[in-house]
Amino acid sequence: MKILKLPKDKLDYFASVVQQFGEVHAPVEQDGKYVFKRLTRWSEARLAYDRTILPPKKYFLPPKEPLLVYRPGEGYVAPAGDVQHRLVLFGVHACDVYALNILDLVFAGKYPDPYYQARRKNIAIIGIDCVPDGKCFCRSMRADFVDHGFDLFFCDIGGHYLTFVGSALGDDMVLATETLFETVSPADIDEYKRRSGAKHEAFQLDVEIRDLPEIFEMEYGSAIWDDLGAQCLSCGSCSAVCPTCYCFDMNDEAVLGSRAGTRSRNWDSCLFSTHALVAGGENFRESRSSRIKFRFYHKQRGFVAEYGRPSCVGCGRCITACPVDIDIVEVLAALRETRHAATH
Amino acid sequence: MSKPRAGIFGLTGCAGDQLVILNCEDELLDLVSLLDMRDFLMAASDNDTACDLDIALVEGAVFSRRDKERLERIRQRSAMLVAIGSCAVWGGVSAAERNGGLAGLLDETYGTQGRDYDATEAYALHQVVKVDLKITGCPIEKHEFVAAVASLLNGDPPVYPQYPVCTECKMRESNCLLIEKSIPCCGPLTVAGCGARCPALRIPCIGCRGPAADANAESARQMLAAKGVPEHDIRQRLRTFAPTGGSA
Amino acid sequence: MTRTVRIDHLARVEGHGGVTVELDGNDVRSVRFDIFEGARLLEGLVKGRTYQDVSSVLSRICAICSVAHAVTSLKATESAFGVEVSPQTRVLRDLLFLGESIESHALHLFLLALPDYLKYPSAIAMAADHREAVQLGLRLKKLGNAIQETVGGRAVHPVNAVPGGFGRAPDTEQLIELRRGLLQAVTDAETTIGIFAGLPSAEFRRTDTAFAALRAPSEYGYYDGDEIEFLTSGETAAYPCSRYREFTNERAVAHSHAKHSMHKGRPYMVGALARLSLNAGKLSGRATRAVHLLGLELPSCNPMDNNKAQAVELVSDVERTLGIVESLLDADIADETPVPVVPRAGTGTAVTEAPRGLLIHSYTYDEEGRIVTADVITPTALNAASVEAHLRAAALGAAPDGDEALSRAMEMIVRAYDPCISCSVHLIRRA
Amino acid sequence: MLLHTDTAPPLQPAANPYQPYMARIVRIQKMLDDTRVFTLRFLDESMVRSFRHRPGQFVMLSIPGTGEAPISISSSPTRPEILELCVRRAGRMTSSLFRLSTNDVVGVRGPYGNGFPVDDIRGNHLLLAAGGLGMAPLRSLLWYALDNRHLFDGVILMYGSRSPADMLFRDEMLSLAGRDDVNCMLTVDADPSGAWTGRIGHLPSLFDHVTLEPARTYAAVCGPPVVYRYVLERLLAAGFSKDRILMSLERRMKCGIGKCGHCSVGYKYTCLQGPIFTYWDAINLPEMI
Ligand SMILES: Cc1cc2nc3c(=O)[nH]c(=O)nc-3n(C[C@H](O)[C@H](O)[C@H](O)COP(=O)(O)OP(=O)(O)OC[C@H]3O[C@@H](n4cnc5c(N)ncnc54)[C@H](O)[C@@H]3O)c2cc1C
Ligand code: SF4
Ligand code: SF4
Ligand code: SF4
Repeated sequence: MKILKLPKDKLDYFASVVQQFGEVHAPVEQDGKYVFKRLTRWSEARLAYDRTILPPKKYFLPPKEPLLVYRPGEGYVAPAGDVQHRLVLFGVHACDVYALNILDLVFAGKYPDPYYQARRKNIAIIGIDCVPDGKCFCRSMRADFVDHGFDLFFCDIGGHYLTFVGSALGDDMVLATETLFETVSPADIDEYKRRSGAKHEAFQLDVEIRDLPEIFEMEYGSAIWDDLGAQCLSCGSCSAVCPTCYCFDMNDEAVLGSRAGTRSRNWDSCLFSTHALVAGGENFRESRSSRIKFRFYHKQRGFVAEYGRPSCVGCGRCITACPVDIDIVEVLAALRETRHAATH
Repeated sequence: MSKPRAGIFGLTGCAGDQLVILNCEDELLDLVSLLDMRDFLMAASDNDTACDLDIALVEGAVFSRRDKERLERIRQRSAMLVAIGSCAVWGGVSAAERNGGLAGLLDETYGTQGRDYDATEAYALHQVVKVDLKITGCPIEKHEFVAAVASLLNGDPPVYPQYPVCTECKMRESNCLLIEKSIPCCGPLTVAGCGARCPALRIPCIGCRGPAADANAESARQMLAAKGVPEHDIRQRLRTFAPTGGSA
Repeated sequence: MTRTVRIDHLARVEGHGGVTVELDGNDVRSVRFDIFEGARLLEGLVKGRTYQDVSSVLSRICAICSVAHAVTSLKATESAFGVEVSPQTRVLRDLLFLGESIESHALHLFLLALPDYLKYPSAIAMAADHREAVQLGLRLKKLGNAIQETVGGRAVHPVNAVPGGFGRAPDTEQLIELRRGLLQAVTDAETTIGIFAGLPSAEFRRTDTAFAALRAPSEYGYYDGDEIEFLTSGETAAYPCSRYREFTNERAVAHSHAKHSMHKGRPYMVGALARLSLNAGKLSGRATRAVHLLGLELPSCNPMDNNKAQAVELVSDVERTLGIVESLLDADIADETPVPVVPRAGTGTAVTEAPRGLLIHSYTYDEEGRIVTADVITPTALNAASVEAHLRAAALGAAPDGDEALSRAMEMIVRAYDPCISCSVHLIRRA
Repeated sequence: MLLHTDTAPPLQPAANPYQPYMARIVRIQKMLDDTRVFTLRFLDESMVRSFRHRPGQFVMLSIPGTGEAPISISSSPTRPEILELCVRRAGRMTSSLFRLSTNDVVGVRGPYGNGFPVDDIRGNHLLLAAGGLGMAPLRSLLWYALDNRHLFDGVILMYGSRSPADMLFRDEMLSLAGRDDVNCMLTVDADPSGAWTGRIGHLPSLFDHVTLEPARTYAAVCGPPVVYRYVLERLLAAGFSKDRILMSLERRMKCGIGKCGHCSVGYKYTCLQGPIFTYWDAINLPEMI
């Protein structure tokens, strides 16, 4: 991988050059929290942020998105839409890039999703490293570092950002700024290693994911799920903010006075009582406890079977977004806990 | 296909849902050309008050014998009866805490004369007649109303979200008032469809659309109590717009 | 020979009301403006509720005046707690009232009243021949709604106005968007004057009329002010709103859920015509020209002139709104949060001008900020006695022309008052 | 340096798996009061020729302006050019479909799902056990087997319905009774009409009348939950290995292509790894049955 470094005081200039590659969006502050937003000025960007309310998922799988337009005589046609719109997301954390790599698995496969794919092509990602806080456990989920899925990735090494060039587009960005980037010295590499080690030590949360799938199978009937079901409000916040939750619903809305209409997809959640409901009223996950169990099960067990790793990246968003303090780290710890005296 | 015969009626309420219909300025002329509007007292004076109707849209709740009789009459003449607005769907604001205390409230308000007034306990429409479709909201949302008419003209019931406001609040990426500021917000219990308008304005959801499917009121109550909201206020808040919600 | 002419259920008005006229030959025995809206008892129901919930519950008294109810309620609550809101909040509240006034007047003039003059049963029927006029009305209405949405967060039952201010002030982009609509509305309002100036006049027998309106501090406004001014046969009188009971004198009457108000034993009219009659001097040049174009002589004892008065207010409202939007844009609107509200025991009374006239909210709170008593007096309730006086006069005039003409006269007069019947259902404990 | 512009071509319909192709309803046959068979033919002749499916697969059927839902293909791939869908009126989309007439157009995309593992079944006996509407997905396999009769050893059809009037494709089924290349066993729970000359009794009772060779047989089962319960019992008692029992399962579905998450059970997607599962899969997936 091509690795360079950028003097920190040149970041502003670099950002101004990057505009030619698309509309720049970055975290900005909103009443004490952060959101990815279109910048009107570079000074609005907050690159030292904890986590955004919504992950970058919102750009690739928008909460509500028209998929097809139907007109009598013409059939179903994809709307002109904005999938080709070029954006640059500036300041994406490693876990969020990792989460996109996970979504890539889902939206590729036998039936690649053209809307997602087009956006993935047209939205550039400039990653940035971060300092874990009390809700982060990406280290445990092996998502504290990413080696692909971005165009550029910046790591703070004091006076410079060590810059990983992850794509041809990223290389173009570097080349467009000509002399800004410098070559990396052995001292820079040492500094990177020191900081990376310090970051590794800085995590306050730890989850052991070894044999979690097996534990999930064994604890399928655990009373934990009943307790969680009694607590959970089925509000859907956790899945909305989760960078790897992708369930969606598809609905048609007719144009007044016509059969013409728009078929759109909207975020859905496995926590909703309608998620597994079928015609005639049968509901495969009627109880709230079966639904919250499913969310955890699918992330930590089902996804592993399907794609070889859990779909959680440890970003901590669901912990911050749950009104009744349901905490994935605590749930996983409780599942692992031994509660019975040894029999022999 | 002949145009469906339609009527729009108001029982006791604030007329907000009928006003929302009149507020569909961009669609109004289309709406009235697609429907054969036979009976719409708030907007027309040449109403046919007897004809059979394909669709009756009824706003307001039942608060008097007169309301009850009108509603029953509307039901008789209509193939499909649509409850519009939280009063019609849930009883609405004026139904809260009314039942049981009616005599006292009347006395207090009108003095002894109040006893002669035609006032009854409050009922949501479905408690009196069969309701075919419910469009909730205080008032209803324009886009949900227009979508309902568009669907019904094609013979389909409209599809509305059943999940709570929190999900729409997240879709808008608003800050969470409940979590960040401990402000009692009814978002987790209230059915979405409003686009989480209030939290986007930094104002807590007051539940004007009534409960979401499978709302977990007990857990919400415990959560609010833990944040120090007095039980009395929690109870009132959660029941402001949907006093019939729990039992119906 | 005695007979009864009855309009069972008034059409094209908000809420449920009727008119009953008892005649003996051409002599009018009695005239009753009946209100049979179901009793909603909202003032009773807010008892014990915290101040945070009061405005949103009481705005549900009436959708068409929901801004007026919501904001007047806040004004009363803030007055009880001694809360001073920011100047920007006052301006935004004014704007919110203007939006409601534009929406309400456009709705009434084009969709409810105009069909009367042009002899159509509804605006729907009228649209077939007068599509442009209906579209113009809808455009103005939509603008009024856009203002309410921008400032209040929603057109019906605003959500953004809260104790102490607004949840979130509109941003510059929203204001620029409003300005675009307002520039079109200036022309539309002028056209409205043309339309109403060209209508056949509607004349019924008159009766000497008294008026009451909010004394606005300087401009022709609906929100600011604490005094109520009366104009009775050329004489004026003013009262601070805290003394509103002296002229509300509510009496429950058997045929109606609304109560009747008198000032010194006389009914009085509130609403657009009353405001113009008392505040004509505060109108802008453009609005004053509209008064002349419409041939409106002020004060006017013809209740039908209330329609013209609303048309004048449309001109004035659009102009004032544009002025406010521009000044907010010039001054860079601030992202304010509401001023802190600390409850205390006490009473607060507020008065404002709803589109249909004076609106009074008065509350007593306990020290925790819970309602002890709430009293809401609405324009349609204030107008009820005046409506009956005008109906009686017109009935006397129209009786010889037959029952149909009489009914039509009754309907047109009631409609000219633009009554809002759900509003008028006023329920209060009399001390 | 590369130029990045906004001029990339719009999404190509062919590359869009959400894109339904329009098809005409060429025939509607009433089966039961709430069940009809819709015969569809694509408007586009190249689609007519290129559309190929396996028995047990399904399509996503769109009613313009209303919505979309998964429906099994009831016709056999051996009888191409048309698609037969046997649909029960259950909710919004299906009710809308029932209001359509011949010549109306609908949208179809697919085929989706794994279908029956016909290559594995080849050379074995095939037992089809259908209850009620369960005939809809099995009919495709039935005709596939009959039209490729040489590929299979014995073919046994067991079909049970509530009454003779509730039997789907009744004439077709009765006509099979006379054939000697298939053991067609039909039964009804009851016969209010009195005109039924065949067996009366529940579907599982048919097992009393056959000798099976479990080690060389694949059983394909489809029907309401009771059918699964008792038929599975019989099959296991007969000594069927759990991976020789095939069943078609239903889950809520929105996309049909493994994206929307609704049909996920445990760690499988009904639309991709299903809807045909072995009984072994089924008991190993939580919530599956
Ligand atoms: C693989 C598969 C094959 C099927 N084959 C047939 C068939 O051959 N004939 C037949 O009549 N029915 C079949 N069904 C069931 C059929 O899909 C439902 O009856 C249908 O979705 C009901 O849609 P609706 O809009 O009428 O009902 P509503 O209750 O209004 O459902 C709304 C939406 O929810 C989803 N949904 C609801 N019920 C189901 C369900 N049971 N399965 C999947 N999605 C559902 C759909 O997206 C549907 O559009 C099959 C289902 C699956 C999964
Ligand atoms: S499950 Fe929670 S911690 Fe894991 S990726 Fe999703 S939001 Fe982040
Ligand atoms: S955020 Fe919490 S309460 Fe809401 S659905 Fe998720 S787990 Fe349940
Ligand atoms: S602010 Fe209210 S609606 Fe929004 S997420 Fe929080 S609790 Fe839910």
